[in-house]
Amino acid sequence: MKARVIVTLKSAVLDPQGKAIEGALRSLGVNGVQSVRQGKVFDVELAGNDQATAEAALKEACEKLLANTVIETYRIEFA
Amino acid sequence: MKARVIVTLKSAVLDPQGKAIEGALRSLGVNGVQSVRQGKVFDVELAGNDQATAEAALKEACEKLLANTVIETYRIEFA
Amino acid sequence: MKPAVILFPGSNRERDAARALKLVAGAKPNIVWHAEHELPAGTDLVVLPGGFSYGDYLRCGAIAARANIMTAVRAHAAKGGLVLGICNGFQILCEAGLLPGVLVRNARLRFVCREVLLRVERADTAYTKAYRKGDLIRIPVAHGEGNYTADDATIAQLEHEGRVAFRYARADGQIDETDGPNGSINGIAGIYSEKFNVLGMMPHPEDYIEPEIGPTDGRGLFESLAGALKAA
Amino acid sequence: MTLLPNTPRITPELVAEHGLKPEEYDHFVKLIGREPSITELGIVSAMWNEHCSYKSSKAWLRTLPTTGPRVIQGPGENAGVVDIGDGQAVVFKMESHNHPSFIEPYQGAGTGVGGILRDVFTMGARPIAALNLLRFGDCHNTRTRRLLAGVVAGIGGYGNSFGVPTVGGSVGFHKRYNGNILVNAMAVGLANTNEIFYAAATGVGRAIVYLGSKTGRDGIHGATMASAEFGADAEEKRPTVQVGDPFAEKLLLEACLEIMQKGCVVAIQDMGAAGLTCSAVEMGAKGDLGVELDLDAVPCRETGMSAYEMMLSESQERMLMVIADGKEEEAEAIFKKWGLDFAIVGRTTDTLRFVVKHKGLVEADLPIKELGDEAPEYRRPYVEPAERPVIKPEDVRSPLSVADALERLIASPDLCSKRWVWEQYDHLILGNTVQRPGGDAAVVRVEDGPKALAMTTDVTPRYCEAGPFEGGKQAVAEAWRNLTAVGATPIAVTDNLNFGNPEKPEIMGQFVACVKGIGAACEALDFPVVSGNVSLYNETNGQGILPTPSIGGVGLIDNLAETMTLDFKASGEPILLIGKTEGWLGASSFLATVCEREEGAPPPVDLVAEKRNGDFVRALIRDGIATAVHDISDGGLLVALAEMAMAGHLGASLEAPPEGMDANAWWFGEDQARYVVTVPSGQTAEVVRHAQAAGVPVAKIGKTGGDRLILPEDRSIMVEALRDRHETWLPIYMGAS
Ligand SMILES: Nc1ncnc2c1ncn2[C@@H]1O[C@H](COP(=O)(O)OP(=O)(O)O)[C@@H](O)[C@H]1O
Ligand SMILES: [Mg+2]
Repeated sequence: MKARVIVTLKSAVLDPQGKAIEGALRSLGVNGVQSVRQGKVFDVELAGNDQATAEAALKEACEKLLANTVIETYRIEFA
Repeated sequence: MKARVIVTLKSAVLDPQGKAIEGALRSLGVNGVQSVRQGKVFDVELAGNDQATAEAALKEACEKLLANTVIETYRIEFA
Repeated sequence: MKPAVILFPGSNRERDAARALKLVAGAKPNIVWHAEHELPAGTDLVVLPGGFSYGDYLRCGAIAARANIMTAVRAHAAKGGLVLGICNGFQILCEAGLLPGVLVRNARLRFVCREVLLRVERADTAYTKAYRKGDLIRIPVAHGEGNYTADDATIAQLEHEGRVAFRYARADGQIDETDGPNGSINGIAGIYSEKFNVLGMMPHPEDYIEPEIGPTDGRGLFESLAGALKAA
Repeated sequence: MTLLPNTPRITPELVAEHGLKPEEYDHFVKLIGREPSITELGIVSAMWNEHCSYKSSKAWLRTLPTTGPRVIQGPGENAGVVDIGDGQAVVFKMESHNHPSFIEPYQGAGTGVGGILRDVFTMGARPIAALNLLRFGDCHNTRTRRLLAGVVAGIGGYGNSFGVPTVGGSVGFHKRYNGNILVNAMAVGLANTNEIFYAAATGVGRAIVYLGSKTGRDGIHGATMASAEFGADAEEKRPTVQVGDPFAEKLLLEACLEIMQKGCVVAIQDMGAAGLTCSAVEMGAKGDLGVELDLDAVPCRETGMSAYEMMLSESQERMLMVIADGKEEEAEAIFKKWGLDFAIVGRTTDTLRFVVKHKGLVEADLPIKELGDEAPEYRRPYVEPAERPVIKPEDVRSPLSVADALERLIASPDLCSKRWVWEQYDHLILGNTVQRPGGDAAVVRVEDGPKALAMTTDVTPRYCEAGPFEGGKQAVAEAWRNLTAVGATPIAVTDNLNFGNPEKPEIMGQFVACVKGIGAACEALDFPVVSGNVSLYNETNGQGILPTPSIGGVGLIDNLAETMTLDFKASGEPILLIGKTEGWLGASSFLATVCEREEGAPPPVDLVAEKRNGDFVRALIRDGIATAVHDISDGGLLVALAEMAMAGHLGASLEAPPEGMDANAWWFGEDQARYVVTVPSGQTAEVVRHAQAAGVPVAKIGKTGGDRLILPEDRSIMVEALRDRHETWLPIYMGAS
């Protein structure tokens, strides 16, 4: 089964990349963009069909590796 | 208004990061993960309330900056 | 002294580190493969060298921090053993939880390779006895993600406990926060663990050791280690 | 095994899509005696396209001097090999990745670096340095900033992660590159002379092994794209860009060097353009052997790949090897340890056929030698480039004073400091970088010394456009001069010939004249060409780039204590000008940047004077007399002096031009074969005597000291203010929105 993990910076953490993109969009003349925060997405393919098992595995993956909880938070989504 | 842009590598394009993460999860003993592809997510705050205008601005942002459509595809989502 | 330099896939300054240990400290370092479970018997210094372990994929140092050998490195550190992480090694130490905080993208969003001035914050540790407190030393940096950050409480604690090892400084000795190479909080270039046995630093002292090549201010760090481990 | 069914049928459209001319296709059909399969068509299109076959350039490349007492391997292998004594050799080559970098600057430039590094370590050498030569469009062009940012980040991203210091290069701008930027990457490696590895397979029945990353559908038709003129349909060709994996390449390097050292390797070839096809054919053809591939064994990262796709994939970080008998297991264990794929995908045969099998079918069965030997070769028609008039100093009216002109030049896109670029490259890793970017040539220590290698990349496209023959000579002479200025003996060059569409006689004329110029200079300067690359069809909508034959030069320093830098060292030292100054302003930087005129014949290069003057300067360095040396190139004498002052944070007072010499011509003329040298005071007379004895023109033109450049008939300029202008142009440009 397929799942998506989204890892984003905690809101208190500075995001210079997002800031740079804001600036670049402005100078490219893209209108209306007020702020941008950049994060990561992981599209994961898992064995089996049980959502609970998959969710447990992904939670473990996030805690152990995919997110650095010092600065990041994560969310797990199923299609 | 808030929107989320997700930029992922086209499926035929090599994703060295995803490959490295797969390997790491396997050796950490996380079960059931078969494949991982990494992408980027941009959480964007936009002026105004008109979804069509916002979508047009984001589309422009993607084409001009956020994605290189040579190797990436993008998706725009509204909450 | 009996150093072990850990080799992860993608490490690339392991030779530089081993050369510095040999030339300055007269040591014969063991190169230890990441998949090993044990450090060579008698290891008294572990060096995590610079480079791009696992290509810096996911986050710098994240995957290497979970390698087999890191369990042994953790045990070594817990016993008070010396662990030096340079550049990618510093990132690995943070990811492994052996040092607090995290290194994020340089404020200017670009990789930077240049010489910086470092202010030596204390000269009473195993790594810095050959320097004097307040010395300004010339050392190169070469990294894309050396911007040290942590929550306010952690920073306050580091400062309170005197655990900042080096700061980026200007020629007048003042901290260089705006013009520094990466935007680190308080100009932090390197920090110690609580017991001062673990040091993580972004700059590369191992590349400034030979007069034929350039400045030699990096020697002090390896001389200090040689002294500390001979005395022990 | 069944012979392949002929689907789809080969139509003229399909042939054209593969970039083959009808007569080329007919020749191929005659060669094999039947209609080819689609896989065979793919194979021959890859082998016979411009990029792999050099069909337009081969005849001219053969005219270059390629041998010499030090040359172990000239052109024809993955990289050139030159003896540097003590059983050691330097291995180097330069290659372009122009088109991919225009489309996807980060990945395009990165994979360019990856490709050239692979060429070097395929020969058994450990890469010790990388360089590059970059050309971008006009700085006012809307795309230039992002292309520059992306290319530089891509070069750094790959080289830094791989772990090779990027120690030098060249960056320039011109509107003629608006639609076609140039990304030429050079790699330099070190090997033992008795452990060089080649592509030629030996022995029948030996295992052919596939190593490295898995095969995907990357860059299929990439090789064709690299030779196809850009049109409005560039979008369509887009998906042919590959993503690089420097991490995998680093592992590949370590694994390859390890199995080479263990004696496992009989022959080795990297998979570059047209991947498996070119590498397998080359291994067999060079070794006079047939090759049989079984594609079922090829590690793939995507499902359902056809034979055609596998044969043409340009996935990066892959190698092909012939393994020594009985060493398969040992080699496999080493590759597995590094986490890389290892698969036996074929055997050498005695049939001289190139046979490709897939899922029980023979997808290709071709005569292997003919794939290379029978590739078309053209003597394309060309016209001699028109001569441009010589511009005399009195024909040049400057809108600026000498001091103002210097300030303008030093902060112009071409002459400003490129620190913003090279600080993004790790130039210190490996701990052997003696001279960093910013000087005349990079100097890299060889292992623990005392030997060192000097390296540089050069070309002045302005001159090549104005006079291709002199321009070709000048590119070589400038590289030779840069190596000389750091105290090295120039030993060999690699080149990268970037031109427009060779089917146009004017472009072909530029190409021919440049190659002749390069050949003449290499001959005269004992500077053989040992490797290189040709990039043609650099045109968009009919507009070609400036002719740009990049030269990568390598020099040897016996003792690194005898190297020299360009910065003024001490106050009160006499400044000497070596070489003759006529005041040549035609095609100069001054004329282009200050007077906004791109006109006139380029400065002639007197190769005899070049050698004599350079040998004299090198001797001054070796004898420990010179205290600073800088060659004079773009911008002329005053720019050279300013660069020495800025590097040394030390001023100078300068004497007036000689009687009767026009001031602009004196200060900004670009006469060749010249250097600025400082010597300790008191040594001037001695040096002048020696110079005169050697027939080398020399003149004392000033003295170092103070914090400003004091010009005789103009205001003086603070060195630090000049430095500020010089250093800030590029960062401001790149930071500006
Ligand atoms: N301009 C040139 N001058 C000298 N040698 C050249 C030139 N262009 C190509 N060569 C040589 O031709 C051979 C094939 O080059 P190329 O196709 O670029 O190699 P690869 O397949 O390794 O990329 C190499 O040996 C190269 O050194
Ligand atoms: Mg090659």
